Amino acid sequence: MNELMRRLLFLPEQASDYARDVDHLHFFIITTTMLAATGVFATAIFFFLRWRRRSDSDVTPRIEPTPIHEALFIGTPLVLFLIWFAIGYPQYVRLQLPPKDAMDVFVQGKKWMWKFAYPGGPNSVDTLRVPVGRPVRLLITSRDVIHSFFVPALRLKMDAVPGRYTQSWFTANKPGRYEIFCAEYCGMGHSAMLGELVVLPAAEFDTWLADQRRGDKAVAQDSASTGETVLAAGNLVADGERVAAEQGCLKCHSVDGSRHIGPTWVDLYLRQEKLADGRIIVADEAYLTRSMMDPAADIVAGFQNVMPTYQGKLTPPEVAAIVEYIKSLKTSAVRSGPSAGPVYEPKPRQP
Amino acid sequence: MPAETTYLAHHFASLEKQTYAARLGMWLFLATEVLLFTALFAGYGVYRFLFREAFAESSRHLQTWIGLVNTLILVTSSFTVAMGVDRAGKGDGKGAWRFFLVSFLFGAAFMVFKAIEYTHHFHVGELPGRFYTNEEVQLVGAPIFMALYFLITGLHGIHVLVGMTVLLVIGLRARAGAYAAEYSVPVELAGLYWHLVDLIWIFVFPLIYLV
Amino acid sequence: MNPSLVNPDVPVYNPRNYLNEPATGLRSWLLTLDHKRIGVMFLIATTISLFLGGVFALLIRIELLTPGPTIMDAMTYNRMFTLHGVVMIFLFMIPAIPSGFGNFVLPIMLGARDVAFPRLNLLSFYLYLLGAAVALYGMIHGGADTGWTFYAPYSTTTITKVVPILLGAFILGFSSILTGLNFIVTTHTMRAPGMTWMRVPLFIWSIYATSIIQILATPVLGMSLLLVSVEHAFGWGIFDPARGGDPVLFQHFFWFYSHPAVYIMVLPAMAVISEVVCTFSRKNMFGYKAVAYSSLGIAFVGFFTWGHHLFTSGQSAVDAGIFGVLSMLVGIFTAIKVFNWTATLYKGSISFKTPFAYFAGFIFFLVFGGMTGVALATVSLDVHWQDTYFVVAHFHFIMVGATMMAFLAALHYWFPKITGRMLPEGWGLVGAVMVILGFNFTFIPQFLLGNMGMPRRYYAYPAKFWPLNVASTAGATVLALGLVVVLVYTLISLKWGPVAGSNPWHSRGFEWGTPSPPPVENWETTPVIDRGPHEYDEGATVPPTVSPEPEPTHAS
Amino acid sequence: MAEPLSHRPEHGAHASHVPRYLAVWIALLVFTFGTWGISRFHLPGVAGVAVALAIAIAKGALVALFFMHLYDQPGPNRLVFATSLVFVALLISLTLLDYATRFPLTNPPGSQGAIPASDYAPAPNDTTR
Repeated sequence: MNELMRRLLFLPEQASDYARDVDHLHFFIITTTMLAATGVFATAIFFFLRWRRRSDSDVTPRIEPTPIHEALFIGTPLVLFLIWFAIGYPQYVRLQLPPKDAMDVFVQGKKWMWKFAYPGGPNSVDTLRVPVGRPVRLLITSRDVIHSFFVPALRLKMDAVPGRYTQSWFTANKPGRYEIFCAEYCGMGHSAMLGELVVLPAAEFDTWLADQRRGDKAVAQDSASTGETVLAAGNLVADGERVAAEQGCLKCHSVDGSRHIGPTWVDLYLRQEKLADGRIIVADEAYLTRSMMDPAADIVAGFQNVMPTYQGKLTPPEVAAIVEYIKSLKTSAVRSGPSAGPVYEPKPRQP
Repeated sequence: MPAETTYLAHHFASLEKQTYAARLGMWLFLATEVLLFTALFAGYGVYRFLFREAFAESSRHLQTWIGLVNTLILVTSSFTVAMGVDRAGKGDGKGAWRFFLVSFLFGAAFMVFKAIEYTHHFHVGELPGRFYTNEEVQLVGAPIFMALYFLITGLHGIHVLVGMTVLLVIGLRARAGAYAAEYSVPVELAGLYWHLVDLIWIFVFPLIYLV
Repeated sequence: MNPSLVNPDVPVYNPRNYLNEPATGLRSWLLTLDHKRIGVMFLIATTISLFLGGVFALLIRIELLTPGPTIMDAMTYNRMFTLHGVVMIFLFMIPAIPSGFGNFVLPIMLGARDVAFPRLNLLSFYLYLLGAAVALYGMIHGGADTGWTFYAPYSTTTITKVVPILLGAFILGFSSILTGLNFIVTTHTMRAPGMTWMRVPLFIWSIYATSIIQILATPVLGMSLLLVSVEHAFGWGIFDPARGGDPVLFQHFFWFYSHPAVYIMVLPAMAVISEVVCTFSRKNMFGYKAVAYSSLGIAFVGFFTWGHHLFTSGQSAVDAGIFGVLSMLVGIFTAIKVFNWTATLYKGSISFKTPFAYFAGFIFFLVFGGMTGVALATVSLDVHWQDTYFVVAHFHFIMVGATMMAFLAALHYWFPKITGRMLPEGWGLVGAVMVILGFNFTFIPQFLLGNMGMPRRYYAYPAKFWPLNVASTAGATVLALGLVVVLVYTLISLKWGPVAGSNPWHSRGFEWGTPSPPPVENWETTPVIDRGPHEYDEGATVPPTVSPEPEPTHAS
Repeated sequence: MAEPLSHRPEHGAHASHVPRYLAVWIALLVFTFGTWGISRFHLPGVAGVAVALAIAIAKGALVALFFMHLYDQPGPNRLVFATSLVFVALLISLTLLDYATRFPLTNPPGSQGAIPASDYAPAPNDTTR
């Protein structure tokens, strides 16, 4: 029954007990709504068929309601609505009160990506990994405007308000991959601000988390001894691609030549770029590096300054890897000149 | 009946109806004014709740004496306006003009004190939002207090200016004998507007200067 | 010419009417103080706005025809839905029925010669034009991309021209306040002799309730829009989280107006429907008092529910509970009306003319729009539905579904009174069927999209949402075609429609007692009301009597 | 058409208004000095606000009732004003209630009632902050 109704109503999977409970309320409401509406419409249609007009000067009896009618008209919907509320509100309160033993995950929305940070260090972009069967509390915030963290499969949504934390929690009960949307309108990339919730079996999650922590520690130790982090062995281009994906670069810079929030990376290396202030420069290694550290310095004409600085967030080897990756993105077709598109006048944001 | 023919608009059945309509319309308008300020007062309430210390501290740095003097000025001008309306109700247009002129001058004095106060704020950098540069109070919320301060007193100041204009125009018309004992509703409505300006200040004064 | 002596079976075009007196020049229209002319000008202006907003809507739907970019880029799309919302809400939905039809009909129904403050009425129209012009200026110079809700801090940091649009909405608010003020005073002071409060037509009860909301809520909106403008232009920090400001406070202010504003849009719709259902079933309203008081109830309780827009904003659970329960009460008042309208049909004499077709559509949309609204107020379900297409579909059911149906019903119902001519009945039904079906095909898929979890204001979407979006766009096309059909035959009928006569629907509503189109002064002599407005039983007299000697005392 | 003006009682009683105005004026002055004087004691906590607001309400009532003649206005005018005050109270109280009862971290950092954000802040090497 649950499954049938869920499919009838196009609802997504239920990845938590909470989602199933909310759906049951949904089914109850939709059933009562349909019954009530059918009742009203059937009555209206019956009246219409039974009492068609015969002449334009028909005289009709004067019918006034008795108190019993009005009591019924008020009482029936009131009782119904209050029952709905009595089921729904406690569910909402439940969502507001995370259990004490919940694992905290910090969620940060920014234009236009989700960042997740776990206690003890590890963090990720756009992919939230959680264990199955254990409560997870989300402390949600934002770096720029209001976003809204929305997982349809959990029937869970909470706004990310800049400068403060909101909270929500869930216990996923089914391993799997579920969509994360941004539900509060946040600008050009609103519909691209997607993420993924990966529910792992508890043991697998613990291993992953431990690996992440060890990796972080290793990196920290390395940098303590040499003053510089080293990347694991591998080819630089592949590393660059991985780092770019992790850091969310590909949210705004396409690698297929299409125009997005930022300039595409395809054929970017050694391209002549016209800047917003009229200068023309060549996108060499120095320019690419500078643009990661101080994005506001050279804004390509036709784009907004929306990119955050990666100063301190990317280690020098990572920067080198990204540059190598950009260099690798070449097409045979030669294209020069600035990327085309509408011009938005930039508005300086006061510090 | 001269009053009926002189003052009655064609679509009203009687002068009494017309007066009633004008009064009701004015009260409705005053209600919208009250709610216009309510948004600001609600903002004040919320931020005062959130930043109690910053608000108290910023408030202490305001010049309370100006607030006090301005309150006395407005209260007194309200009294003179009431007297003026009373004169007009007795058919004494000249008397109404004299009282309205006095109230107008009180209003002007109010604005002068306001100007002195604003000048001071500019000097010490007690300005809203990103313009806030006052060294003495460096608490989160102090710039918001100043933003609300300027919004509330600024909006109120605009109302004072509008009220002064209304008093002047209606007062001059009263002097010219435009109204009579039977029909002095415009004078009465001008008075109502001025009283509302006073009424709002009565709440602004303690909230901004005292607590 | 005593209206009670006019034989309703022989249609007569009133030669001395407001359309040709005192003059017919453009100047006489632009400077008119006649509520009927102002009402007609409002109708023309709002209809133009409706089609402008409709074009935006169609562009949005075409863009959403495919999952990726279709005909425009993300920035343009964001501007489109903002302008669609702003135009439809501030320029069409809020003024259309009250300022347009209300202005025309309300004083006639009351037996008055004009509204209480004709100059303010004209000022209201010019404020509307000014607000529209300022907003239009903003649209031409780039438009805003904030959504019509202008949520801070996005609205205070956007690079688009949001300030002219905010100011435009601010000015439009004052237009709406003046109209509301005028209607309240008119209803209080200018009722015809014998029209006690319990004989006031239900249309006026609802418009009166609307006016209360306009007066009390609009100033708060004006203030919050002004605060956003100040913040955007000068950075005063009221809603700026970097300076301790709280963006959620803006949402409180905004919805304190904008939730009651939903009732500004739907109460006039209910006003029209109450008239239509009585006329076309030739029955007295079942529970006149219940319907009248429930209008006031909606106006009052509508103010207590704004927090249900903030269930996922970080609002406290205590507030959420209070707002949730209070939101249920608004649902009750609406339910009372629906039941009473349906019960009115019982033992009536029902004639399925075009306005009645729209009444049928209205009831359908109101029931589903209302029930989904109450479902949204159950708090926990709202967490899933908030900011998804479910909400979009819900409020379009109420605002487009219910209000548009009522607007079209009013158009077909009062067109004979306004112009003295009839609209074609056959084409009217064709248009009604197209509009109602097209509307359902547009928005029922959107309910399902919302269930699936598709957030609103998405420029592109995952492929699994594709089929339902195609269905929705197809429905929107039918809806648009239906509206074009209505527009075409309305324009044709302005000149070539058959003469209507004073009372083509054989209604006993008071406004039908005066000739069509009405004379400048509405009534040759002040009518004296001796019965309720919706009475069709044996004892009731045919349209309002004009007794030879008007009683001297007015009701107050 | 024209009908005789029926004077309301207030018209006849015009003469008695001046002493009333005087009394109200003096009361307003006294209240103003009073609230200023009390404020110099810096009453603790909400007491200061409560006293100041109580006095302001008293003053406002005097102005509204006597200067603005709400005292002898017909019902609708009084109702209009009273209704607007109800909605003033409504907006302020329900909004404040939200801030007073919400999850403390959701209030702006640095504000009263909010738990200091550092207690909840992510670990230092977390790059999301």
